[in-house]
Amino acid sequence: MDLAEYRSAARAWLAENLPASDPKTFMAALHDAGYSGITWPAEWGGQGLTQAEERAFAAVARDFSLPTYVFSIGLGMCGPTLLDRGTPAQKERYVRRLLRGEEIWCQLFSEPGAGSDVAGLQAKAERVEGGWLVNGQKVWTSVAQHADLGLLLTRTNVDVPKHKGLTMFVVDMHAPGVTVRPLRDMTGRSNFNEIFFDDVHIPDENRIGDVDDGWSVAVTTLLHERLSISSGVGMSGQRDDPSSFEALSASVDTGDPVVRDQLVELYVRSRALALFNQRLAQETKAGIFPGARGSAAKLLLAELTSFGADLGVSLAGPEAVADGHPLGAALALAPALSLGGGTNEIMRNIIGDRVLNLPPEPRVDKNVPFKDLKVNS
Amino acid sequence: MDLAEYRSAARAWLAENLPASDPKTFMAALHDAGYSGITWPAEWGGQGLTQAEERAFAAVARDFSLPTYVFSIGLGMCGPTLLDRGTPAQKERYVRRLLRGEEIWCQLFSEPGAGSDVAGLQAKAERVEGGWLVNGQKVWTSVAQHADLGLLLTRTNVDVPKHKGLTMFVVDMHAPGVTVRPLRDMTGRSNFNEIFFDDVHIPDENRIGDVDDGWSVAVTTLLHERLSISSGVGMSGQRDDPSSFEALSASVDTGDPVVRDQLVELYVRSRALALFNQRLAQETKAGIFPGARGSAAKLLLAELTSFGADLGVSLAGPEAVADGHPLGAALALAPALSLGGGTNEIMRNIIGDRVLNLPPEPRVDKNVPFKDLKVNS
Amino acid sequence: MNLLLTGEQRELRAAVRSFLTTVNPRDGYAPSGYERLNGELGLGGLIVPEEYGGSGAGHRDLAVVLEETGAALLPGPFLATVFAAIVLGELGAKEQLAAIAAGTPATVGPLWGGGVTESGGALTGEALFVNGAEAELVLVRTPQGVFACRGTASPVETLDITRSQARIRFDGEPALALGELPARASDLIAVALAAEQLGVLRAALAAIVEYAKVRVAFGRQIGSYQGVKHKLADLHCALEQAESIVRYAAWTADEDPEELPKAAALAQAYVGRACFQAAKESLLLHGGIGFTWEHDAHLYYKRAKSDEVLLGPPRIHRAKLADLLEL
Amino acid sequence: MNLLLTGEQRELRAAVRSFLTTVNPRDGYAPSGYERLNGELGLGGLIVPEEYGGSGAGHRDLAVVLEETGAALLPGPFLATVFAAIVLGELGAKEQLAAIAAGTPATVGPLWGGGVTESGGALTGEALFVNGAEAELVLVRTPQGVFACRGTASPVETLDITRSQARIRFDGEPALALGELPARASDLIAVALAAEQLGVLRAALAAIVEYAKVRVAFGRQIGSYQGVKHKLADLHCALEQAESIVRYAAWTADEDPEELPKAAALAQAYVGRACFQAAKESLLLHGGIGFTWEHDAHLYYKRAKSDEVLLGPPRIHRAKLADLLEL
Repeated sequence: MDLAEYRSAARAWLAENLPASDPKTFMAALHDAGYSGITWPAEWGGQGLTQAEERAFAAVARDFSLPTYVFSIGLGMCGPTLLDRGTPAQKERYVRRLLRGEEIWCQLFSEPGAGSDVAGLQAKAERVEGGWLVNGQKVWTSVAQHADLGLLLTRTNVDVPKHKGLTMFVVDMHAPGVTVRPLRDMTGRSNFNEIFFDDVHIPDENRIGDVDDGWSVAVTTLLHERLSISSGVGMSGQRDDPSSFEALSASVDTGDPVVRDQLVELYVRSRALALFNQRLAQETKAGIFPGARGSAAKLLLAELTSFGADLGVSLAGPEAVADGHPLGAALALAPALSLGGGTNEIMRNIIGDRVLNLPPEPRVDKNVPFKDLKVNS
Repeated sequence: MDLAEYRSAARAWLAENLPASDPKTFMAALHDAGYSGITWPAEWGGQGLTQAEERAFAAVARDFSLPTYVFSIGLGMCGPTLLDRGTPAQKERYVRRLLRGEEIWCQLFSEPGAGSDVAGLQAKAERVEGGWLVNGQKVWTSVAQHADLGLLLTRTNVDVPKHKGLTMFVVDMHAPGVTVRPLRDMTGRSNFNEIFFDDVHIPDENRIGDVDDGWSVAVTTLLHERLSISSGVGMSGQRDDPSSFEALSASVDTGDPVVRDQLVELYVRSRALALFNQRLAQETKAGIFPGARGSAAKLLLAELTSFGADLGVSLAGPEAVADGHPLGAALALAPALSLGGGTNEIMRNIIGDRVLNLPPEPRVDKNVPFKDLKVNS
Repeated sequence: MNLLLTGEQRELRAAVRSFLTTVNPRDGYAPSGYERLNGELGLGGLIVPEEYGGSGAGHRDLAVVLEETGAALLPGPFLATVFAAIVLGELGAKEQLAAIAAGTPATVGPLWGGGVTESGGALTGEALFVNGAEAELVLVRTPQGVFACRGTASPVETLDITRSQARIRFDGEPALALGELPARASDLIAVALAAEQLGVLRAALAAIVEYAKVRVAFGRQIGSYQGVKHKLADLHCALEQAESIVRYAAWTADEDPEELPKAAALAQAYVGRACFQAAKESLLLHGGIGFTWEHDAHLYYKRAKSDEVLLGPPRIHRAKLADLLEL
Repeated sequence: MNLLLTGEQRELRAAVRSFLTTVNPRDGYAPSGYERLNGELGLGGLIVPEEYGGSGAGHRDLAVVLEETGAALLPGPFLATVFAAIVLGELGAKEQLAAIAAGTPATVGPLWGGGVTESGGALTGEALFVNGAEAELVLVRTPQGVFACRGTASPVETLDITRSQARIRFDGEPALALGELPARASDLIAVALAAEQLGVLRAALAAIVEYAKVRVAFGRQIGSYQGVKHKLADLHCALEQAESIVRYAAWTADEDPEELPKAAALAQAYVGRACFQAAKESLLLHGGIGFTWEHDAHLYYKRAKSDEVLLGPPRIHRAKLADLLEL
């Protein structure tokens, strides 16, 4: 089957199966039809096809609305991590069910005291009879309220430097001692959760990678996270954004030349980023891996979003901050893009260190045992 | 004599003695009249008066053009350093002649390899029979081509951390082995000099402060430098600046509302800084010492100057970069303000560390013997 | 021209600041707190002339107070009442000024745009009013002048939860004519708002400066990184300039009526922008915690933006400057 | 749409870059160097159709070359000749195109404003021409159309010492009418200039990135400080966007004439500004050495600014965008 046929078959299938009654039922049907895990190994439930098919399906899917949000963490981060670092038994146990939507996954790395500095986390796992006992708190966890399983990074050794005393587990989110609490954010809604672990028991067979080698597993996960963010940035969603150039030039009075000039500025910045993203996509297609350059796209998107929302409210005036006006809502949501997936400062560090190869900061936390390190209380 | 009388006497004297035929003659007359070293101790040739008289004279002098540029380093930095740290013999030898303009001074701290990091300098002074032998290079030295004497900071010990192995001297600029070379800068003119020291002998009686304690002397000098820069910033010179709001709104076509809006931006920034400087001046008058807050005024002036020159050329278009247009010249000179007297980055460090009391950077150069330190070759 | 606070103003500031430490910006309008504010501290009638029961203070004193209420994000109709007092003062409306000095919460609106008209002594239309639901005295701007009139107020959802607004509807209610609004009143309102914005700026910056001293990442306090430190240094520069402008604008309000219009537009053009920038950077540099509902960072961010557009799209202040500068 | 370089374009870039390593931007116009440039590398007639002796290359190829000549700050009439070739190509002026392909240095002007008018086949007036003193073929824009005409050239002092300009005076010299200037020619010139600016941006950034790796302050390389690193990261972001825009604009020049006007205005609006910002930051972050005449930092700074205003005050590109976007 050539790509054109593949595409039209996919389109036909989606047209027939959408809208779906229920996300889990849809996911199972998607897997049965061969569109879940397109590039994943057939051995574990994937389709064993190439990036070409995956891209073709993604392009077609963009015209539909797929109810797959609750599976996105599993598909984008946890699954790829299991494929890279799981044992055969773990892959057997988890991957197919993940692809079929039978189990929903979340990712448990960030803590209140460890944001940009993920490896500074403090949730601890202690060895006990038959496994591990986990205590601590995680935060900024998407879809945790729906999740059956979580990829959990814990501290197992405080006598070594911080990166060297972490261990990764799969945790049953329904286990006793796991509490999920919605976290209300500045938009007034709860887009994320806090998770509390109180003497939660995890069998040792749920460990991913070696004891104290969890950081190398986490790096795999974070790499997949960054790829799944940067591949999406700036490519879509413009139409629904009230602070996009298109929406603003339709909604504000452009009689004033100064207003027109500010809209031109928004246009210029938007086009600049859109074209950069297109170039990155073309490079990826041509086999040139964007790597850390994706961080530039992420940083630019965060800044553009902030700029657009600010400009939109300023142009619209007092009405934009009352009555739940979409521009006010956009302003309240804008910081999310600058904070999630790495702050603007972290992005600039990545670009400086890994794209421009500038010398690193002196590290005060590299060779200090974790117990002696300055951390947040 | 009350201040009003003091002021009118000063005005009368300046009106009578200006324009002057020759800077040195004028300086001697100024001293004879009692207007040189107004707050300096009478014992060493000053007038022993208060800040009030000094400010009164400065206010009057602003309406005249005094030919005192070549004495400015001596009066602003070297003299105050001698008063603070010199021996009675040194004060006797130097201060009165400095105040009378009989000897012109320059300041020799910066080196090609030690700019922001002055204490990283490498020009070395070695003990010899009857004194010291100096070898090395200095740069960014104003008025050196006219100078009789220089305040010279040298390295005398490489086995201790960098701040602890420096010694300060007075050097005879006419001594054998001293070469002054004008340094052409990006404006095409030579506003500064490079100075080469080749086996220059300095008697030990010319040492200011203890051996290896030169950094504490230099700190005194730099404090006086910053005061003399920040007390002047933004207070005058606007009229002659082709990129000032006043000049630009007279010279460019303001028919375009976007141009008007850009001029408004320049006006807003200019007024913001001018009012801040006025507030600092009022505080100083009221006995509140601005301290490190002066660095904010210096940083803002550098950025405003750069903004104005850039805007001016952009508004004027192609003609501004041809035929020695004043706006092009302003653009070429603008970086001087961001580089001289501490770069923008150094100013931000000072504000962060000393005004906001933020924690310092980890210092890798604090406890390392100079000979083991990473320096510029 | 004097840009420094007097000793009395410092005392006033300390008293207000001390009072405001008990305020929680999320609590909404607390009439009992306002009783103390108006009574013991005498802030309600601060700029009302003494002959009408006020303190007869100047706009420099008012600016000192508004900087503090801004920094504390004081909820309730304090600013709205100040705006009303300014309008009434310029109109010389004795009776209403006396009411304000006696503690009556008031408002004036709409602050931007129109919506209400007068005909035959009655008002018709609808518009947004800051604290419109809490105000007992409502001043209405119409093309026919300013009127006092109670309409039907319906609170609206606001981005800034610390400052309520209401849409007030007028269906032919009889209205008391107070006269034409003098241009000076708009300028004084702009200066008063700038003083509040200065307080918001200062508080937002102070919050992140303190946090940067204690929050640790990669083994050291985040304030030790130049990426954070230099941003905070720039915001400090903005704060210094904003304070200078507010002191100057308040001085012109008291002492130099001819310069007031330019100073007022300058204050809105500079301070409004600087305040939002500081609140935004403060929120972002707080990291994830700054994005939570429980943390106050978003309250400053939203107040800053709401203030910036309170009198209309910010470009109007720049356009006014362009006119006044005869560009 | 394709925003990537082809293999051939990479080879072209490598060849040009290798040739340009011998260029010193302070040396001024070196006809012998241009002989090699036009001969061996065939760059003079790059976009001249093959039938007139050129290489018949597209604007994407031209952009690749201009990025390199910009990065090297190549002195002499290369860009001016490209501009002339663009105008002649759009006018279909065969004879002159052949001259350019044969290596004749040319220019077109004035690029902004007027100054020269035609009457009875003769030109009168005066205007600025890029490399006007070196050009043998001078194309003159007048309200009556484009003419070829030699006037009297007097070199003028330029801020950018790597690119000479001359004021050319016409005192009734007879002129050859070439026709009305098509709007497309101005767009193509804007794209070509943006490609040069991309090269200047890239080179200015590369210079400071390299310096930041070796220059030491307070015991460590300055590039390890976030104050420097984060600025360079932002400039890298600008570079990525500028490159994307130039590739796109050059693509529209070759493939999408309808989108060209918008793309050309976008390229000038974004790349011109980004280029000057990068050159300025590069100079400042070099510290004192960047302020010296001997260091090249000021050459980039001055070229960047001169390029930004070469086609007129930069606001004209934004105004054009506003029109094209029907705002």
